[in-house]
Amino acid sequence: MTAVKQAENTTVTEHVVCPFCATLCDDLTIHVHNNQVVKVRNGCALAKGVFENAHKEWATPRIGGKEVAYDSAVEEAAKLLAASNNPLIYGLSATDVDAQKKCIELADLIGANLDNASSV
Amino acid sequence: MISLTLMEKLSIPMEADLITPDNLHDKSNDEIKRQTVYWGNKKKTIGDFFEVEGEKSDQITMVGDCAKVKLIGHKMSFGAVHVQGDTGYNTGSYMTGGSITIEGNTADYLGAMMEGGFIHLKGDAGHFVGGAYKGETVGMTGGEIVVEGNAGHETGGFMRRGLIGVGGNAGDFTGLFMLAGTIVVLGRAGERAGANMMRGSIILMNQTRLLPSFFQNGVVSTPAVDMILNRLRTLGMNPPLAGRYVRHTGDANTIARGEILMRVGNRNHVEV
Amino acid sequence: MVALQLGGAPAATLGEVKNRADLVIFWGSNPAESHPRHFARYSGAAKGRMNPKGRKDRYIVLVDIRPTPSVKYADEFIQIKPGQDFEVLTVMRMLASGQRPDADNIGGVEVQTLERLVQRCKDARMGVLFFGQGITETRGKHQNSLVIYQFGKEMNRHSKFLTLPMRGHYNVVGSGNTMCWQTGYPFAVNFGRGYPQFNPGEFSVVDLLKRKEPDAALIVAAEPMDHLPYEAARHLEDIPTIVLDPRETLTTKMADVVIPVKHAGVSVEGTAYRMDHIPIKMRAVLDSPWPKDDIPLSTIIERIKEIRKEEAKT
Amino acid sequence: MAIRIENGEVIDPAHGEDRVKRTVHIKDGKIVADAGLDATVIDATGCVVMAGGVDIHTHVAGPKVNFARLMRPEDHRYEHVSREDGYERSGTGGVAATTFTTGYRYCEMGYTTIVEPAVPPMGARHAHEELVDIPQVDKAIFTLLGNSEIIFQYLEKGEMSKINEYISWIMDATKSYSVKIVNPGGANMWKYRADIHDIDQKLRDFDTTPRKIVLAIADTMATLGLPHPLHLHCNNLGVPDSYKTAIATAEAMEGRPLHLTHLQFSSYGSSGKRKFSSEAPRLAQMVNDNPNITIDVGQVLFGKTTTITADGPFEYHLHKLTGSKWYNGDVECEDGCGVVPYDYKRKSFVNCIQWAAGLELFLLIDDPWRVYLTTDHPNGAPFITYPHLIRMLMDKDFRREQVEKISVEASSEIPLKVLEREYSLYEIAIITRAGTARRLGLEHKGHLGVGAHADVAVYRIGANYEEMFAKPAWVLKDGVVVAKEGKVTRQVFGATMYVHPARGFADIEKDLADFFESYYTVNINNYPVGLEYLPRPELIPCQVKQND
Repeated sequence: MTAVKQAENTTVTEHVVCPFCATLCDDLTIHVHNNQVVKVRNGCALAKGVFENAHKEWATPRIGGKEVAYDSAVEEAAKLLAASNNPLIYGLSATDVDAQKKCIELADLIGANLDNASSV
Repeated sequence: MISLTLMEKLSIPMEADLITPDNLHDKSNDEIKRQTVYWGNKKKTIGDFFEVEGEKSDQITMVGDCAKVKLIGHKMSFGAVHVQGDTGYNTGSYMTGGSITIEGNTADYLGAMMEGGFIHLKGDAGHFVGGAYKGETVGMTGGEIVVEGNAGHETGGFMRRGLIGVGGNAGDFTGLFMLAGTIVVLGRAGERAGANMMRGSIILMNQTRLLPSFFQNGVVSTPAVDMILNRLRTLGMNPPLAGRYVRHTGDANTIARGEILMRVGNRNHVEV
Repeated sequence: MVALQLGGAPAATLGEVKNRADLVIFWGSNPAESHPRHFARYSGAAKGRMNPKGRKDRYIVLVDIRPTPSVKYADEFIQIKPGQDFEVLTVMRMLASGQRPDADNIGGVEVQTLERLVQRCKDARMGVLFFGQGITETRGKHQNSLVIYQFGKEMNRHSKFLTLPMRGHYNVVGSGNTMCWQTGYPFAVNFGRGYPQFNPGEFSVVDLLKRKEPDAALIVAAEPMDHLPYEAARHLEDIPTIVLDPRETLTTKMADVVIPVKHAGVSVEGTAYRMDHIPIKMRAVLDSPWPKDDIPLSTIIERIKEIRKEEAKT
Repeated sequence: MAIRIENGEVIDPAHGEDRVKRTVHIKDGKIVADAGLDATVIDATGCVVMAGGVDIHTHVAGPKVNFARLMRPEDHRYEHVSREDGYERSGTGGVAATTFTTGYRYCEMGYTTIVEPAVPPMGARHAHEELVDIPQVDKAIFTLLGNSEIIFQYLEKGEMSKINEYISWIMDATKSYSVKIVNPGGANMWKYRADIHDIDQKLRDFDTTPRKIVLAIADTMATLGLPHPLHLHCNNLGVPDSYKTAIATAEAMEGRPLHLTHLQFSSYGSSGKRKFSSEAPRLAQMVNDNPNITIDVGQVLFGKTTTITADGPFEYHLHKLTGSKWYNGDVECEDGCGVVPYDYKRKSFVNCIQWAAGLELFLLIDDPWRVYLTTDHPNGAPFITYPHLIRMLMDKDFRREQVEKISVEASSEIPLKVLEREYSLYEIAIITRAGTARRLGLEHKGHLGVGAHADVAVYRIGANYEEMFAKPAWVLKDGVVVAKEGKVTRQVFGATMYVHPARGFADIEKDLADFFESYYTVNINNYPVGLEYLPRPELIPCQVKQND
């Protein structure tokens, strides 16, 4: 185990991989208190930005700007994509391989255009 | 003549590679209407989008703004396609014979991987005229393309045989990786013409900055150039005749048997 | 990517740079600001098998159109005129094969300087050329990457020489790899005919949006409203747009549907590919109330299959 | 779910059955003695019934295969698998096909197990991510260790127990099935743009030789009891007189079990006018004389392909020779790889010799249990050409027609011309499934005895053997019909097989920590591949000899 509980509501995780740039440094130590990152060791300024701000501005499920139940947002997404004649799926560069695989499967299913940041 | 009239302007593009004389010449209008096209992610028919009129023929006329209709004349080997408007991507790609005339503009990859035949574009072309698809190392291997307007980047990239004439300006990298064949630009060519070219000729009517891997190699005035320009004249262009050209050979980073001929003075040149 | 498809490249994992490289060139790349630890971990000061003294065992050259904060890490800075990378590299290829151009100065650089640089490349035990957005996003684009790969391949006649792109987003290499093994192509794919077709320009995001062709969009872990040219991104305002993202962004703010997800590498584990194609499993340090993004994506896939079945019945 | 395959002629060489008319009973994914009366019946009249094919060497996943896909979009443009044709997932073909397409195509030829034989340890995670996306077949990877600097360090000091411990650790850390060596020491030397030319040549950074590397790893594999023995790609591959290196390597083994892979690429001499000849007869003799050795052929077939190998220096050589695209990918501390497109031409003297040499190996090695059918996909040819190759082995008139099409100059020099042997269906079953399964140590595969996995291919005896093997009438995976008449009817996912050898030979924890800190760029704690990367893991036991 690399995550060690130190005190109440505090964990320290070693060998953390930084999801900011493609250098993918994998030697960070992250201190978390009350589900907020309070200390980043070995990380550069960009890494600190990612982890220390990670608890801020979480997105919420919404349709047309109004907050909705999670399942409703997913259902609406499915309906919109099912009705599309020429959908675009874009992104993939800032998530993991499992999500990327699912994006491709979805694009295959609905005959979409699929692109990532390589083309930009 | 077969007449296809686009009923409504499209915003979602359509792949219509079956619109060729090869495929339509022996079909009745009803059969033509049933031919498959791909519109966005849907499988549709020609009849869903076009009014089909006329009788069996190897001549096809397309009426309307076909800017979102891709692959017109794809792999065609005979007959004629006349488009009274714009066309979309990949027009005349892999074509081996016959002719395509486009009154308007077209998108990228006009005549890409073309093997033979003639394409006459009255308006502007996109990038990769007579070019190679990504990863391919041989592009156009025969035929003739005339672009009366401007052409984009990499015109005649990887070209191995044939003739491309551009009446207006051309973008950067004209004749990129050219293996042989001839490209003529009557307007101005962009930068880096002939990058990595091995053989072949690029004839430019106006001065442009060449790569340092091209070396000036005398002034020529050859019947061969006049023959090419005469040929363009018969294809409907208006090149200046009888001129002298500064000859540059390169690209020095390949076998360097290519030449870029730049016309001395620019009298008679077509200002675009 | 397109350049790689045209000719391949001499590459290696970053540990090879750490262990053996004695000449490192950064071209159009500013690692001090864009990849701050690259220098310490792999390329500049890293100690390795043949570089026990780290920084002292390497000669570092920076090539750019203006001095950047990375200059202070370099032994030599070569400033070239904007948009002249292709010309300069073309001349370096010539010099490598013993040819000289007619000019003495190319793209703002003395040919003598380039000659010295080429000689250093030839004499290196292992030379590495890292190139960044400063060259891949200026005039010539993928042709600039291509000429770098060509130079690198030709340099292998004389020395061990590697050419490696400095990639930006942490898993952009993963997205290229995953798309490649499932579709054969690393980006710009269209499935409209029931199978993958590839054509950058025709099927790449900026061009599609500029031409206003998509009629719905799903954005997964990206910020098009911030990163794409506005003339492209604004089409997203006109069509139904769905965004999967852990956080509020400019894109979620304009989206029609927002589906929050866990933040890969922060609140959930997952595989990511480093710029040298090495996959690493990311760890999780925070909790999040939302599911991992493949879960809503799977639900969407299942729902669409059901909708299709219902449609087929009627 | 129960199935009875009735009225077919069973060919099961593991049990000596050659076209025996009997019913094959299947229940719950296994071959059983009696499937019961309510079993679904498949009427295999006019068909032969075999176990599913087992490919011992095919490059289908991992970093270098994906580079081959990446580098050649033109290879995918003209062949695809479409959802319109009923496939669950689309894909593109050509020689380096996409993952789903690869699975479908193997299945459609009656293959149910495939082995990706060359994954550098750092690429194991990538390879497993791809294997998850290859449907229809069981699969496994071999880990490349022939250029491991950790092993070289221990070799210098003669610390065999630490090598045992390291290999045991790395097998677990990569979730792989066996060890592959490619050009031992050569990829390491390639990091200086050099190569190895002799099995007793010393490396530059390490005081060791290919001979020592190969022997140490072979001994470790025996100690760990890995189910498949050392899988070796020899030094000097692909060049004139490569056969001498192959023979020297085989002799160096002194009776230890050895699998020489794609031996065809090592079977060249330097005689004749063009200083390039087939020495396949000598190598066949060597195999005939040494019962410890098995080989797969790596047959070359004419046409365009992409060569993919961990042999970095060889690929550079090929790039210089052809001027083609070239990708090189050295892997820190471990290995390297190269990718170069190649076009085998009937007009090329050298290509014709290569083509003939492979067939000569097939026809001159007496014991079919020790020669296996491969094209070293895609190096010699893509795997979809197997039915054509089978026909050449089974039909000497067809083979003669092919010989007549090759370069006249080459055809006058090849021993192949006078070979009359024809493979029987029984022998084909050995070289494509029974033999490979046995050599891989897969007790539950490659046969139709009770207890075997119900991976079955039913081939309709047809006009010619190529058509017969291209489109089996039925294919069953784990007792479920997954393809009919050469077309996938159902998408399923197979297992990933791996081993978990014993540990405790030595304490190397600190050594590894130090080594990773000094020479790797990946944190050792983030290096091992966990079982979560294998959604359907199948642990194959190691057979440790008690008397060792």
